[in-house]
Amino acid sequence: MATSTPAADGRTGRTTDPALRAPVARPGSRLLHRLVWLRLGLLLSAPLAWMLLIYVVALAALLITSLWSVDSLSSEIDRTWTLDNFRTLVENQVYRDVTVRTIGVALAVTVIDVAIALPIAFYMAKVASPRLRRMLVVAVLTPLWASYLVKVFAWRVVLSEGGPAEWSGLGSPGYGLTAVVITQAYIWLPYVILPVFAALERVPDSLLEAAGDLGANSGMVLRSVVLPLLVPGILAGGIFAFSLTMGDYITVNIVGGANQMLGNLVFVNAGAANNLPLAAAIAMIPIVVMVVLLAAIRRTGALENL
Amino acid sequence: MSLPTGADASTVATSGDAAATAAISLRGLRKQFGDVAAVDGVDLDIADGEFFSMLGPSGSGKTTVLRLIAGFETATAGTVWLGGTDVTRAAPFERDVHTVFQDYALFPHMSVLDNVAYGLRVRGIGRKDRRGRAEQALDTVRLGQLGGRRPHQLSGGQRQRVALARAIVLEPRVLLLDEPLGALDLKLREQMQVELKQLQRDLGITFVFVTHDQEEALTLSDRIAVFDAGRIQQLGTPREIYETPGSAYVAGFVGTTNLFDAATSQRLLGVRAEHAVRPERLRITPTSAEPTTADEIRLDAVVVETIYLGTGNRVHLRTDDGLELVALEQYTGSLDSAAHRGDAVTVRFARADVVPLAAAP
Amino acid sequence: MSLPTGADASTVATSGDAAATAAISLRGLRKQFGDVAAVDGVDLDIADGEFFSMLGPSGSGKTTVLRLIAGFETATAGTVWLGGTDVTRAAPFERDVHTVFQDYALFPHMSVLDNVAYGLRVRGIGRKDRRGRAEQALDTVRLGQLGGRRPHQLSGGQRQRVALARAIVLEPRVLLLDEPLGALDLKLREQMQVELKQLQRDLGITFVFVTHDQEEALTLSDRIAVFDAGRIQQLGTPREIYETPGSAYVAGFVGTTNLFDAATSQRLLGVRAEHAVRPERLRITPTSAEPTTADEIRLDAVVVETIYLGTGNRVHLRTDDGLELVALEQYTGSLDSAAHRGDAVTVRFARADVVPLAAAP
Amino acid sequence: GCGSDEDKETDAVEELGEMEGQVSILAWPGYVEDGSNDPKVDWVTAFEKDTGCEVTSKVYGTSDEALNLAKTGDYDVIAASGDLSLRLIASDEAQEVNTDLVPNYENVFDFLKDSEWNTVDGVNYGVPHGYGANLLMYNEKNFDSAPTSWGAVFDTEELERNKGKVTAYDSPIYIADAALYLMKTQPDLGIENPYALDEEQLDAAVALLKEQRKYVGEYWSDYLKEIQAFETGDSVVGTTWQVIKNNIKNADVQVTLPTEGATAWNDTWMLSSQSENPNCAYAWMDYILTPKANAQATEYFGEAPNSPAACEETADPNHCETFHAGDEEYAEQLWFWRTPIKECLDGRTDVECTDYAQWTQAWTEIKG
Amino acid sequence: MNLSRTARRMLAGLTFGVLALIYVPLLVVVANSVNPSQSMTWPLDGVTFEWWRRAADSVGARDALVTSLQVAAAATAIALLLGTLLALALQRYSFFGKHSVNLLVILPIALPGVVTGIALSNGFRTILGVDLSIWTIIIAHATFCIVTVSNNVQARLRRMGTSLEEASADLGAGVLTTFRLVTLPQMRSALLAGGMLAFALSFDEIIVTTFTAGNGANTLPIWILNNMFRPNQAPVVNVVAVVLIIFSTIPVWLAQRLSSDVEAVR
Ligand SMILES: Nc1ncnc2c1ncn2[C@@H]1O[C@H](COP(=O)(O)OP(=O)(O)OP(=O)(O)O)[C@@H](O)[C@H]1O
Ligand SMILES: Nc1ncnc2c1ncn2[C@@H]1O[C@H](COP(=O)(O)OP(=O)(O)OP(=O)(O)O)[C@@H](O)[C@H]1O
Ligand SMILES: NCCCCNCCCN
Ligand SMILES: [Mg+2]
Ligand SMILES: [Mg+2]
Repeated sequence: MATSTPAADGRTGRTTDPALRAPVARPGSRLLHRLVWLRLGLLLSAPLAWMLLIYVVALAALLITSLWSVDSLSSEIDRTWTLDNFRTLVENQVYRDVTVRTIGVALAVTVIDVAIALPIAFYMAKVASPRLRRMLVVAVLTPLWASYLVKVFAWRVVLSEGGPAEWSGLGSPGYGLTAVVITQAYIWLPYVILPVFAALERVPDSLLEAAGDLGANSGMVLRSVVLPLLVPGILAGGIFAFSLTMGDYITVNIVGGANQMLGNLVFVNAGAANNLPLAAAIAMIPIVVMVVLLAAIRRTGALENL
Repeated sequence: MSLPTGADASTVATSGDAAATAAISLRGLRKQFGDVAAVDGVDLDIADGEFFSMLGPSGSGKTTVLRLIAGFETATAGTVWLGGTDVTRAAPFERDVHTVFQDYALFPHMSVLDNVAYGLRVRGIGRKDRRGRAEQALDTVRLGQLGGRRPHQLSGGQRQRVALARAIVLEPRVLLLDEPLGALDLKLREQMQVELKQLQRDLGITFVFVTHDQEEALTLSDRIAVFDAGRIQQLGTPREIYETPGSAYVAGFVGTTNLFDAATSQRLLGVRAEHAVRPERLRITPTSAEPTTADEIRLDAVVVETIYLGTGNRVHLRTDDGLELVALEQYTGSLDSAAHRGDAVTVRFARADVVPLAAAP
Repeated sequence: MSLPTGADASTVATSGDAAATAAISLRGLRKQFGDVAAVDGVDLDIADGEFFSMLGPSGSGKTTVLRLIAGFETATAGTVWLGGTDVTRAAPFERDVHTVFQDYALFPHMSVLDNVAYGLRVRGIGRKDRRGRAEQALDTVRLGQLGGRRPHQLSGGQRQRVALARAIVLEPRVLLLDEPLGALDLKLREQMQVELKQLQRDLGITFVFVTHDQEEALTLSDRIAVFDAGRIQQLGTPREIYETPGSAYVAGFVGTTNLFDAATSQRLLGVRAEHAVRPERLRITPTSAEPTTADEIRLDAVVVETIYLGTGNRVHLRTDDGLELVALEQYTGSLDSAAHRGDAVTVRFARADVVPLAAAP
Repeated sequence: GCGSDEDKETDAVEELGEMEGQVSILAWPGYVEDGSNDPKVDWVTAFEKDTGCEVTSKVYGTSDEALNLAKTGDYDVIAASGDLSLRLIASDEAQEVNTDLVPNYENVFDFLKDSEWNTVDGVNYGVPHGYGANLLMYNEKNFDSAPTSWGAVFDTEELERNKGKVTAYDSPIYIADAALYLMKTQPDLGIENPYALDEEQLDAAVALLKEQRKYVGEYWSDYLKEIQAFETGDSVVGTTWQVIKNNIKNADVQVTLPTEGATAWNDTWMLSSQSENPNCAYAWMDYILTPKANAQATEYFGEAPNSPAACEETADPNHCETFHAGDEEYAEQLWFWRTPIKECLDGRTDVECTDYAQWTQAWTEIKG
Repeated sequence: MNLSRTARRMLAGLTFGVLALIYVPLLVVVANSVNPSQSMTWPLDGVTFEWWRRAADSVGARDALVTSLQVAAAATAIALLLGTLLALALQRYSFFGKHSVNLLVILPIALPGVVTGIALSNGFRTILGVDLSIWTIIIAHATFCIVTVSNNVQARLRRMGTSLEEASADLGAGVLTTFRLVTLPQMRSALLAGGMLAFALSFDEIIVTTFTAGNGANTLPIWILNNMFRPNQAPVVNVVAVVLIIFSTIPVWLAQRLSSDVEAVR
């Protein structure tokens, strides 16, 4: 059987422009190409060094500081190991109360924001025309630029006695935890809408159509198809609202009436009372809450949507 | 619509009666997207149990017609009848048709079984009952074992079958399939074609099948509608479409063809109108091997290229007066082609095999 | 590698000499991904100017071989020679081969012209010079006017030609094409096949072409390697592959075939070994229409299904002793198939048309 | 005394040298205005022109925050209220000030000189700025007759009718206000000085405040919040500063110095022990004591100036009268903020007093 | 999706209703910027442009704005650089500890600002021994902004796949040339989106800034905070906020347009 040899009819003599044959890449490129670990090292070293040297070290130092105490008169840190700060946290009812209150407020804010963000994001991503969608995104993003403090003070005005809320006939809850929840929900809403919107944009229309085609009405489509697919986006937005609320101490000062939250305790002890060790110990509460939450959520893939 | 061919009869034969009895009837259906008339006046009756294909190039409106039938789009004008009921304004979930989407649209967060059971679930059928039926549907598409997997753990062909199972579990009278085989590779595609056809016949479901693969359409369908620019160009059985194309457009789109323009036809046939002849009707013989009969046309030509196809050879020819022809040499007992690159040959074909085309619309 | 067929000779004929002169030589090439041996010992010489195709099912390692040649993957074992140089460890940008990707991988942020000029630009060729050459390359693929467009403004076929122009502007000696036609619809695909073949012949470039479409491979190639599970199952010209398949696997993969297992062969031919016969070699006649000759095998069968193909009919048959057969009725002057569903017929084929297969590896 | 250790003793500078060309100041908002917030409010530019010392300044919201900032050593001069000054001294953040090098010190009201909150063991650590009292503010409409006692915010009966509309200063130092009330109303507790509370006394004050907490609508620490709350009626009674009252347009809001007296603050300009620009720092301390500058700064902030001469310079001729500047009789009823420390400030040696850290902890618990 | 007309109407109503509510507090701010009362009370006492005049003269506000822009720009630049490097490493390579690194970059944004604030402030001063300054603000902000860039770029790289980069190498481009000519342009809209978010986060951050700002480093939020504690300044703050809202629509709109243009080209 003939092993076919393709015709070599003069083609082999083809000449090509030497400029095209010359090696193009510089030796550095060649080295980079060959050494994968070198490339990875170059990419990873700067960001990793930044995070480790600046952030991890700082957090570790904070943890260590929480095991120290402060000398009351000189206000100097006394570097002998002690669990006193944690004992204080455990023994005093007030820390438990504040922790529960803070988590409660953060949860309420998260739930409200998600509940509001879902239909809005849905309207933006799946109902509005592309042009309207773009305008809505701008409308949602713009309030981010009115300073946080100004917005909180505006809420103080809105909720004041005889203020716009009462004036409009809706009534005002007055200053207190409800006001904190409303204000914080307001402030972080855009940060929740955005990831939910992004997640919705990634859900192909055909899935919704398929569900309708199979006999599901709109409510069922939302419940059985849209919502499960949005979980990562919802979690991403939820983490944002939750953690930002949990760390806030300014809103509660302005509209929170006589209440205090964990952020206030950390702030007062670190910034004011100059008891950094106690502040560090209190800070461990939100750190533990967040780390547990993040670890639980990591598997859902939500962390990539922040 | 003014196609003079016999095949056209079925396009025009649309009475109120037909709408009442056909599985699907479309009347004066139009869909406008801004300036574009995606569907531009379609009248069509599809009979119960028919395997009906819509064939046409990209953008010709096939998907839009399907979406109008399924209820994902609202018609700009015209009506859609399903089993004798006007459903033009009904929501998708109110229509007794189901769609197999080109991208399958399987729910990624559900197992295969849950995907298949979805339609039963939204109908409020109990967990156990729907499980049983879903498993049975999966068996039908020979995926009985894979119910526990997630869609992303399946191959393209398997996904396609899940999409099918998800639709047939609801025992619809009509199934709409939008290029369901488009994403598969050739070998798998051929297998799936056979399975689809079998399924359709076994279940007795009306299939409305969208494809732009003419071979697929010819192989599978009871009838074919060839679309162009939002209109049906020709409607007929595969054979009618292939052998008596109503226009140059259809002749060119379905299968390979040798087209003769009016001038050439005048010269060869003495008729000043477009004609076409299929490559397999051309025979290649040594120059002037036989005398010409009155029934036969004979042209001297040179072989430009001979391409081995396995089942035969495709021979590209150029006649002495510059006409380009393609002939299909089929296996007829001998392995070797008579035509080698550069050979001078004679091409012959029966006058009867040359079909007249309507003037292009 | 121990295929006993003649075609196999070329697989084995790998001397150091061949490696020095061939456009591409692969020796003992292996690529392991975790547990999977994607390429499992491939030896291959591809001559200068050859149109070489790699054919095989999904996951058989075709792409991986191509990527090993291009340098996107590093071989686990074995060597890659290009034009006599060992490039096994060289970076892609150091290799004088270029790739046309299945998804074309055109740079979406550059105009068509800039895409084509890209390789010249990174070689430091001046703006004017590269513009000229890029335009020339675009002319070659008949896209001269579209240089200013962005890739997303092109149709699939046009994109494919841009990808081609982008590679050929660098005047490579070898072009690697990974299913370049896979994303096109059938009609366009047929057109592009012809263009590719012409271009390859005109430029005299070695093409290494990956496809899983057997028809495409048969049509275009000088030689074909049929892959399975990371190995070359058979290597040969289209005709060798089609007409003397080395194994049941190859026979089944390339074209449709009727396979006889050892027992059946024993019964029909008196030889206890696998055999195959192509559907177009089967003839269908009315029952016992003619007497049997010694050279012919004759089986009584029932027609299960007749499928109209345009150029002929595919007839599925079941013999009285349960053997399933496919016959291809080609156009031979008459339009109508002799075989109708349910007919009792006789199937005949020449003993010479039944080819023995090697035992499956 | 409350002591810096002997070995850490700081000696004041004997004479001044060259100006360094810059000085960094840490102060309450409104103390160091250079016109950047309001071009009409500017006394820094003149100083810079006179001395060539360029001023950078940072403001703080509470004394405690200031302590933290002072410790960074970034500041040459610090304006410290009485609850901060002793802590700065104790932690060696402040150094002795040689008042001879501050010519304008002469002008200062005598009763403000060498006060307990800036002079320790006879060593002076700073010069006074202005002062003010923590007064009782109320909305007439909510009272049958004008309240005259802190009972308005501590007596349960009184509190009951303004439930949810009571306000108080948001700082541990507010415990002293409760202690002052107890000092007058419950002599059995033996409180002699509201800043010197033993544990029992602190507990009593805390109990009183916890009771008050039930009626408090909100605590305040910045003007704006309290002004707004009294304007709108969200708050109707509580502690205040005179300046806040002055800014309230609502005519029903009145202010009084209750019969029990009141806590008060007097701020001291202190010199950082880490100062790198002592000459400019001295120059600043002298400058801010000039009648003109002191008048501008104290009037802008809303407190009493520190000298009769400054009272001559105020834009509002009634400013000193309104703020009772130089009114010694009035000043006698004031308990100026001091830092509570373990060593009782009232001279008791038989018990240990509660320190600021304990007050802080207690304040956290009071707010709950 | 195929929703009933009523459902569409309800969704639209809800969306526009909430959006309207979102703008109510902002209207209050606008109203108060012309309210003669200096304590932001309701209803308005009248109309005055005194505060606008004063704001126009406020060097402090202008300086703070400049500082904020500088801080946000620098923090964003650092975040863009580090976030991109990180995204490339995480998306294009597999290595030990990859998931921990991923979690690590999320922490600064997920932990409450007050925690991040005291940790960094303490870290800067006691461990690194650096004085707080504008640079410490920038570093702190960059730390919690890295993740917004990194996540956006990772998502883009994931969608982009490797074929464009391979095509570039195939055509002869070296590693860096490929990055410059192909990868970077492809990431443009992702960088824009991530950068915008980073900029916004930094520009409005107050808590972390409070703890990490050095003497003289006044960002706009800090200036606003301080001025809320000054007599007579609150209305000027409102003016500044109104101006911010008005001017912010320009970059927001531009970014929207730009990224969707890029998106269309993809
Ligand atoms: N939602 C839409 N908005 C605007 N134009 C549309 C829309 N859907 C389809 N079209 C246009 O209508 C025409 C018909 O589109 P359709 O999708 O029905 O074609 P098709 O025959 O299915 O093509 P393909 O083979 O590419 O799927 C096209 O010109 C298309 O651009
Ligand atoms: N990067 C990779 N990591 C792990 N496994 C891989 C990788 N690339 C390919 N493989 C595996 O190697 C085998 C060969 O893959 P390859 O892509 O070469 O097949 P192919 O013949 O090109 O298939 P197709 O026709 O589907 O393109 C497959 O089993 C595939 O799953
Ligand atoms: N609008 C202010 C946004 C503040 C976000 N801060 C995030 C920091 C969390 N550590
Ligand atoms: Mg379509
Ligand atoms: Mg492949």
